[in-house]
Amino acid sequence: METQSCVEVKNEWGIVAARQAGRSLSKEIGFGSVDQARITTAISELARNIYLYAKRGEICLELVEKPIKLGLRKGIKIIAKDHGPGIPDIRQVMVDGFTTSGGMGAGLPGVERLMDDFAIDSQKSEGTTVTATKWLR
Amino acid sequence: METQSCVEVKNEWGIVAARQAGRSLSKEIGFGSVDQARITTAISELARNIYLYAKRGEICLELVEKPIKLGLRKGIKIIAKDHGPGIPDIRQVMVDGFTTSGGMGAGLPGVERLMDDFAIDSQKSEGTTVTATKWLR
Amino acid sequence: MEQAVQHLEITYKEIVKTFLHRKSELGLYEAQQFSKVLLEHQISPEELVSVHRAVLEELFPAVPEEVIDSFDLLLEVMMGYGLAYREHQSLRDRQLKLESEIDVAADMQQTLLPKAIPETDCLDIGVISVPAYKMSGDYYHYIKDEQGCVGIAIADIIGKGVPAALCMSMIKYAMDSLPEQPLQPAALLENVNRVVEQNVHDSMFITMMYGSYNTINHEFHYSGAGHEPGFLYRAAEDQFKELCAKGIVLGVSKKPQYREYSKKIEVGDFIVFLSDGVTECQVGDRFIEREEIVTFIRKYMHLSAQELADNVYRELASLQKFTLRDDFTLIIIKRV
Amino acid sequence: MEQAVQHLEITYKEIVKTFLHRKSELGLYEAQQFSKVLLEHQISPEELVSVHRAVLEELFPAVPEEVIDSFDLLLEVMMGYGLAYREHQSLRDRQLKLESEIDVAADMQQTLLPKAIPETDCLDIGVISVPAYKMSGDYYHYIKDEQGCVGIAIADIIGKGVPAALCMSMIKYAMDSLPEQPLQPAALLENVNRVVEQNVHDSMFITMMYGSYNTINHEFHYSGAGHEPGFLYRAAEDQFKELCAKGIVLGVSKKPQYREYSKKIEVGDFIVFLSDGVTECQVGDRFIEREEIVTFIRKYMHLSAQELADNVYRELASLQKFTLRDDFTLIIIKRV
Ligand SMILES: [Mn+2]
Ligand SMILES: [Mn+2]
Ligand SMILES: [Mn+2]
Ligand SMILES: [Mn+2]
Repeated sequence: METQSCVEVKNEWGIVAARQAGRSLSKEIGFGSVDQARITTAISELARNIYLYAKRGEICLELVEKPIKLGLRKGIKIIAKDHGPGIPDIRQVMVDGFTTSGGMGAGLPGVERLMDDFAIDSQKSEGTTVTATKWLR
Repeated sequence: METQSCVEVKNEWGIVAARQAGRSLSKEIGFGSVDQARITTAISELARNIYLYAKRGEICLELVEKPIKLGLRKGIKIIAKDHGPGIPDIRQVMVDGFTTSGGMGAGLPGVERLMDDFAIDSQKSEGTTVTATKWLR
Repeated sequence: MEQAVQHLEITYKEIVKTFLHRKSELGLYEAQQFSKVLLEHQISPEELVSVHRAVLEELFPAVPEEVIDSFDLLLEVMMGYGLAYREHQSLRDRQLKLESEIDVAADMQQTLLPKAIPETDCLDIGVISVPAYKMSGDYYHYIKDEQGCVGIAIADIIGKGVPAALCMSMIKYAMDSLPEQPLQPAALLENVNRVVEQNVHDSMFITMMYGSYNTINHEFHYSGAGHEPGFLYRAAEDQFKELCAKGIVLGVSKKPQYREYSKKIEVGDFIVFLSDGVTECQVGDRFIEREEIVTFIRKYMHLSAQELADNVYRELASLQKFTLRDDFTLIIIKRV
Repeated sequence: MEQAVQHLEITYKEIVKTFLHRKSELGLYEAQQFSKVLLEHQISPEELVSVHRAVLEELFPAVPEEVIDSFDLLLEVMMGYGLAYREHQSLRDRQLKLESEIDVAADMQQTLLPKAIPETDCLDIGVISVPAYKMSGDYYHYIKDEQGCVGIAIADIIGKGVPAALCMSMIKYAMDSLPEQPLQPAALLENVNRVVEQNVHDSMFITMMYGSYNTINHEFHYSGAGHEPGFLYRAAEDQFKELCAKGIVLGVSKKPQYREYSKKIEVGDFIVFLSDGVTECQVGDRFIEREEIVTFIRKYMHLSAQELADNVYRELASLQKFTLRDDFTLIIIKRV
């Protein structure tokens, strides 16, 4: 739970480093190769969003657990934080965002679809924090 | 032009035979493997439509040509004919048909998207004729 | 889900084995059917790539590692399509919801149109009104008063779809709020213009034609607000005349003056009101001419007014392959 | 297109070569970026499979023929996704068109709402009305007459989206066609009911509340038609009271009788009108309680009526993560 590791994102190398960290951790946790690719894609989209629109920020990854009927379920939590311009209309982005439409936050609906839990908090000119979790099945 | 060949469709063997004929002819005409697969898929959808909703009918294939700036352009024309119940509302099928929605004519918008030219003529309780052509590029 | 994928892997392995053994079209047909099963189970395409790799590894243990590794890359590229596929599913859900909303609204809209054709001894009236899409921006209405006059209104909102439909409902309420006593065509248009001018968005314009048929002296008075001209068929001369009525479209001017025209209608004559969706029918690259409409009307004019309208619609719709580009309204008023 | 594919094949081959050489995350990142390029060029996924096969054949000429042949099968299965992908493109075009239609209609709908709050010496009025989606089924209106009365109407069409919006426009025209002289709340609802009853689809119901504030004697008369109760804040007791008005919803009964209630309003008191979108706010698995709304109102009631309304909306919207399940309308009428 305390094993949060963060990667700074300020250029494309940061994106690749965040992807690498995500792929390793998800493999460690026990995700299959398709889910590893999905988690990595989600991280990639979030990191690219930071790089393109906030210039810099960080991606933190965490092994998380929640109790289920028999024991614990493991998962991976991605936290993407920046102090960029913020997303003016979250409703708009989440409803109208198309994979290929481009623009700030365009990848967010895709991230939501790839992960199990998704939350976003954005304040104008204070930045954006996206939290997304995928649980091991 | 006169080389129309027809395959009777009254069971799944007929569907396979129509596909086979379409793949051979499209290969002969010079289509690449992806286009061959597309043409075959279109034939398959049309043949399945006949088999499922009209019980029997036929798929005819033709090498066609049209003049272009420099010489002739070759193409393949598929004619799917049946004397089944007909499609009550063509507009409905063509606009609302989703690939996976099932039902009579559900595959038709897909066929239209796979081919270059597409026409449909259906009269209630007289049957349906679909004509679709793909041109070699 | 995991189980479903495992099960699919076994099925796919069998399909691959059979296909590689015989290389027959049957195997490819099975593959296509399998593809439908995948879509039904909403399996993403990246999942398919992963299954394909696993099957290859099992069937060909000797395959170079690099070939197997290349699937990591294919899978990664396929993720983009996987996202598009997921987006497709949610878009479809949203679209289905929106479409069913529009279905209900279109249904409501139908209730705004008159339910019955006014009955008189001397008139045979037929009407057909078909929206280009589900909701219509065309409107028509009948008013029958105690003085033996039958009023016929046709209106076309410039624009289509939902906004036009919203606007069309306003015309209906504008007509409903008219004073109780019958109005002459010009006065009626002036009244409706006032409501439209006050309530309608600046980007919306409405054309309208209103005629009042006096069933006692068989005079037909009419006025128009920028609307597509109709036709008047003269039985004595066996000729079609244009039924023009000049006037500014509704909603533009605060106090427009509409001119009133009148014609004496004889037995066997008939009046045609239409919206520009009838005349601006596109066939291939060209628009149909008004003369061609007349040809179609002539072809069916021996029939009742309703049959005449229905048949002209059928002909024009079929010419356009049942894809109307504009809302289509055709009203036939025959003196019998 | 052919050229584009050839060009992509070269790019893809480079990506594959680099990746297989180094097996690094960078290669996979490049693959993802490449996937975006493919989508931009609207390349179908079956095309990608074919390119992958061609690249493998080139890079590994020794690969068993059967492995290469297996791609025929993968391509065939991918065709299903190819179809879904094409469908997605056309669905998206249609969706964009539909959405832009609805944007225009929503814009038109905004013009149906009052542009300004009536100005009086003794009242501070604030309002916020936000549709759950683009078009609203909530309606509000003010009427100020010469006798110093300010009328405030709030209505909610049961249902949402396009049909509700169509219906909402009718309420607007019904209000417009009211007689010129001011009506008492009960008589006004009876009048509006008549229009609704005649024009509205059987599946539509409308709830409404109407109150008339007399700015001379500070009496507030109100009647309700099945509408969500409001609140009355009493400054003297520092307490919120329910503002209930019993009555049948509009459009059900031909001749309903509405009861009229009245309250004397003191300085510092305020009236809250709302639609059930305010109270039926869902947070996680539970609905928010009316008491919680009161808590929010209390938190901001030292502010102006408009700021009070805006802040309560912001709090409730944020609780629901900006996804409203119903249209939201809140009106605050403060005696100052
Ligand atoms: Mn129109
Ligand atoms: Mn028109
Ligand atoms: Mn409502
Ligand atoms: Mn409501």
